[in-house]
Amino acid sequence: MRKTIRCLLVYLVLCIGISTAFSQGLTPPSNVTAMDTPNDDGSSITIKWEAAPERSSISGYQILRRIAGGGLEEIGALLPAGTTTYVDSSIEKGSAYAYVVRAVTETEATVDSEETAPAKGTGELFHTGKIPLFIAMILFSAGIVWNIYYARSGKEIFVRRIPGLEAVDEAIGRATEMGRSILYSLGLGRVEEVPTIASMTILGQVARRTADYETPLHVPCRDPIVTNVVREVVRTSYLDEGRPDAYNEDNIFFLTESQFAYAAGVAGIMTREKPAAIFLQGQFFAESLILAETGNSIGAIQIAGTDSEHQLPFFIASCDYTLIGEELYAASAYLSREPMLLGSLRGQDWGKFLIFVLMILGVVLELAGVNWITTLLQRVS
Amino acid sequence: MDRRFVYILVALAVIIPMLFRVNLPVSVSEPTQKLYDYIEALPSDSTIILAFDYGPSSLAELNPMAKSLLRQCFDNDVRVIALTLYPDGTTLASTLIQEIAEEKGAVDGEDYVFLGFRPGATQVILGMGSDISSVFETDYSGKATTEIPMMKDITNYAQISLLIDLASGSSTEVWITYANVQYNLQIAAGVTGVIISQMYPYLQTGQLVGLISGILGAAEYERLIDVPAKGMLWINIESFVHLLIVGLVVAGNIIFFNQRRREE
Amino acid sequence: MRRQVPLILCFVFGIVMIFTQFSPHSVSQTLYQEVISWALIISPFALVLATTTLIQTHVTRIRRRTEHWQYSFLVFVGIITMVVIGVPFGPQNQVFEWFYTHVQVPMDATMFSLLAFFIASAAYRAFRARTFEASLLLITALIVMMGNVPVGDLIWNTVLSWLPLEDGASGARQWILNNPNLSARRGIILGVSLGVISQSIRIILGIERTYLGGGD
Amino acid sequence: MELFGIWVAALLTLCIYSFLYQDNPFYRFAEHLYVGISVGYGIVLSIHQGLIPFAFKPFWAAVTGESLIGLVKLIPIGVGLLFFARLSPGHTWLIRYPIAILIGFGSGVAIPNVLRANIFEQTRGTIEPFAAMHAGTLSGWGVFEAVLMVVGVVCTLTYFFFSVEHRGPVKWLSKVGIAFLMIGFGSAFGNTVMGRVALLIQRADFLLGDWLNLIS
Repeated sequence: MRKTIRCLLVYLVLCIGISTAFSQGLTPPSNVTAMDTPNDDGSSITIKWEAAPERSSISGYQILRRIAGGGLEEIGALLPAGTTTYVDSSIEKGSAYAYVVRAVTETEATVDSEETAPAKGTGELFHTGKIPLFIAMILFSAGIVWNIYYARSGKEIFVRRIPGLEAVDEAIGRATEMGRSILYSLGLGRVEEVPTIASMTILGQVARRTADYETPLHVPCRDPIVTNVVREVVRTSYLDEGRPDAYNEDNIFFLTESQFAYAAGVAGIMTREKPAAIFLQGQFFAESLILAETGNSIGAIQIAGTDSEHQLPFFIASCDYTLIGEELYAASAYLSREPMLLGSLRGQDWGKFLIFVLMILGVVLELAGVNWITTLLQRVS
Repeated sequence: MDRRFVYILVALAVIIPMLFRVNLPVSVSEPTQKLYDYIEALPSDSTIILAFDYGPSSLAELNPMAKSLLRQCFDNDVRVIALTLYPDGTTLASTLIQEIAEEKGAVDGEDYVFLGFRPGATQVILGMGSDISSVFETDYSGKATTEIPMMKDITNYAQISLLIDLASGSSTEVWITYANVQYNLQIAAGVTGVIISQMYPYLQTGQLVGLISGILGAAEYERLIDVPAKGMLWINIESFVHLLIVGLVVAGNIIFFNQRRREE
Repeated sequence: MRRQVPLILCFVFGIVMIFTQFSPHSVSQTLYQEVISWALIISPFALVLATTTLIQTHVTRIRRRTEHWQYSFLVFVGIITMVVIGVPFGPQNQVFEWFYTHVQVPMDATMFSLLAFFIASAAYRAFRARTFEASLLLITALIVMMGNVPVGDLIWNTVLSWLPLEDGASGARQWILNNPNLSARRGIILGVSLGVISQSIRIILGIERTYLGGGD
Repeated sequence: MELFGIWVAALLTLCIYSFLYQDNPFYRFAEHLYVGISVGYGIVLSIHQGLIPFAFKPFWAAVTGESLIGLVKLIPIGVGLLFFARLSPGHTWLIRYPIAILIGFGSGVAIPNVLRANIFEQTRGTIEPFAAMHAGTLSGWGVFEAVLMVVGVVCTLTYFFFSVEHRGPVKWLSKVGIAFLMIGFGSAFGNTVMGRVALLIQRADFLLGDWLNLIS
């Protein structure tokens, strides 16, 4: 008797449940699929289903899953209505899971979808979303390497005219005419830093000219090691020009390590010696202002060059010529004819050209309503 | 004219307005507003990271921002994980956070945590992408990170709603390059005057969700959260110094062009 | 041993880091995380380099009695004070924090504030609109400077009150930053990034070896 | 102690400002002390927040057998220790090993990430407004700005083309590029002024307020 009553009760509850569900237009979530999440390490399965019609009273979805042979268990919190995907990242690798999506209404009535086919999480070896990135990387690398070998094989690589560099002769000529000296500062960089190395190449060229014209060249340094290397560079230049007698080691000297004291020291030399031309090439920090200002106040021709972006505005405003960022590297590649630098320079130009083409093409295509390029460049994670 | 004369003018342009307070209205720029709105829209109990990537040399511009941001977060029940990639900023950050936490009654370990400093910026950022506690095993005071109440549900960037980088150098670019694209972490920045201009390309692409620009941005933010402090005070004094500098540039150029005309 | 092994190490670590980023598989991800943790462990040791260079410089200064060599002792006084307190008692020690707050912080903050004076002086003596480029730069700088302070809008709104545009100074600043500045910076970012990538490629492939320093 | 601290800070601040008159012993005193203290602070932080958690703790866990996986960590710790070879003149070349690993690691992670964050994203950002233009959601002014952006980026990039002679159309593009660059640098100039002045104001606030109590 008891058993019958219980059965009846259960039946009744079920009827009420189902009928309320249907009376509210509750249909089970359709087209439910479960599959391995693409492009991950295999630690998740993605479940997708179709959104319920707008007018239905569904307030959320609950995901249930079953490990082969086990029972259904709820996973995660209730998902808001309108959700159509869920990534289950609490799976164990290698096990197969089947999923059920349960729609829940505001009155807490529920209806389940059909159970999906079991799915496994597998890790992918290659992220397919990153193919454009991979191709771009390979292309660019190949471009750089090819150009470096091209330059190494002795073929000529053209570097455009750099106005600041062309002014070097003019500046040295003027100093010679006026019978004044030339001052060259390599900034605060250490010997291994790229702008310092670039600056040394330029200094080598300047020294050749001063050797020819017999113009005194002063190089106050901030780093003892830089001082030694610079002495070597300048001496070689004087030797190459056949003027070892004109080389004066005392003109290339270590001033001080401290940033502002260095600036004050160089400014002092400027006001005492009144050089006709001043070169500020290399890595500069906040002291750039003091140097450029003093040089300006004594009326010298000033040629600056740095890749320190923050100092460029001040150099441009107070010097006669300024090598801007990459121009400094280009200048040193041009002067040194070092294949690695020249090759990279041209390889990077190829990269720029490619960006150039992508941009113009992208703009034209977007205007025509085609978004291939933007899709290609899209962010993937 | 001796340059020391100019120095005295600058000193006076700072000291005089400081003794007599001036108060001019500040209008709020779009990038600042965006960051403010973003934080306002965060549900309570979400967590953000505040990176103090600066040393004492930039405290004038960045401390006021840090204070306003902490005030806003604590008021909105947004939890804050603070850390630094600059060793010089560690004690500075730790004292500043304690000051604002005391003011707002925020509790260490529940409303905020200061993780301290770890060397190797790129590695730290990437390491936190998989597991924050693998990089910061303990917080600054030595408590195990995994045992801190607010860190219980936080493993990596996936649980972080926003990272705000207070930067005096290139750290924002590093965060963008390694945490934004790779881990999809939303990033905003508060920066010193020197680097404001170079942040704009990232704002347009959405790689930065907002930007506080130097002392001006700090003043704007103080206006947004309606707690006027140093930022508001100092931007007004800035007015006088900027007027002086603009005047000096114009005067210098007039003299220069007059001279050149006479020489010709 | 001296050149080949470092070049190989550099190549291997570089290639591993590149390819693990393209492969989401758990094996490569474990490798990726392991390499990151290695880099994390090695990086604090680099401190030795920076410190020894500085100490050596000052020792040489004292030994050679170069100008103002006496001050080098002060550098050591500073280092020793901080290390003696900080290393055994930790950075949260009160005395250590006192030295930081009342000695390091004020000097660090003051050092760069000197630049406000230098800029003002250079503004009068050196910033000249001598070419078209410099003029463009200076005019932009003046607009941004005025847009950066509330007095800019005050002047605009009083002097140019007949214009339909309010708060023009800060508006102009914002427009400049958002448009021409953005384009120029983007150009620079693209160029510099290509430079960074090209350098990284050269380093990994062993074409660029400057990081090895001199010697054999 | 706090008041004493403020006095110390104020006097050191004044020592540094004395440089504005000329280089002098007070400035040199403060500067060298500053270098020493800040280097000392850096050493302490790197030891307590770097070496101890990353090297010492895992090392200890490994040797005490607490964590056997920790044994793997002994390799990077050993590599890191090679930095100390800097102290022995005959073995300096050994520091190339850790440097090569760090540089290889850095270059490897940089390539894909810089490519994505700075080149892909920035290129996409330049094109994207034109999608809005096609959809007709861009105002007339917005169209102008979008076109201006592409022109600016393309011209700035052209200026940094080095393997092509700047003649004819290339010359004009690069001229426009330099104009954009100058506006960009001008805005940086204006913003830098704001930054440097703020540092000075903060110091004045400290001297007049915290030290002399002249402002309320």
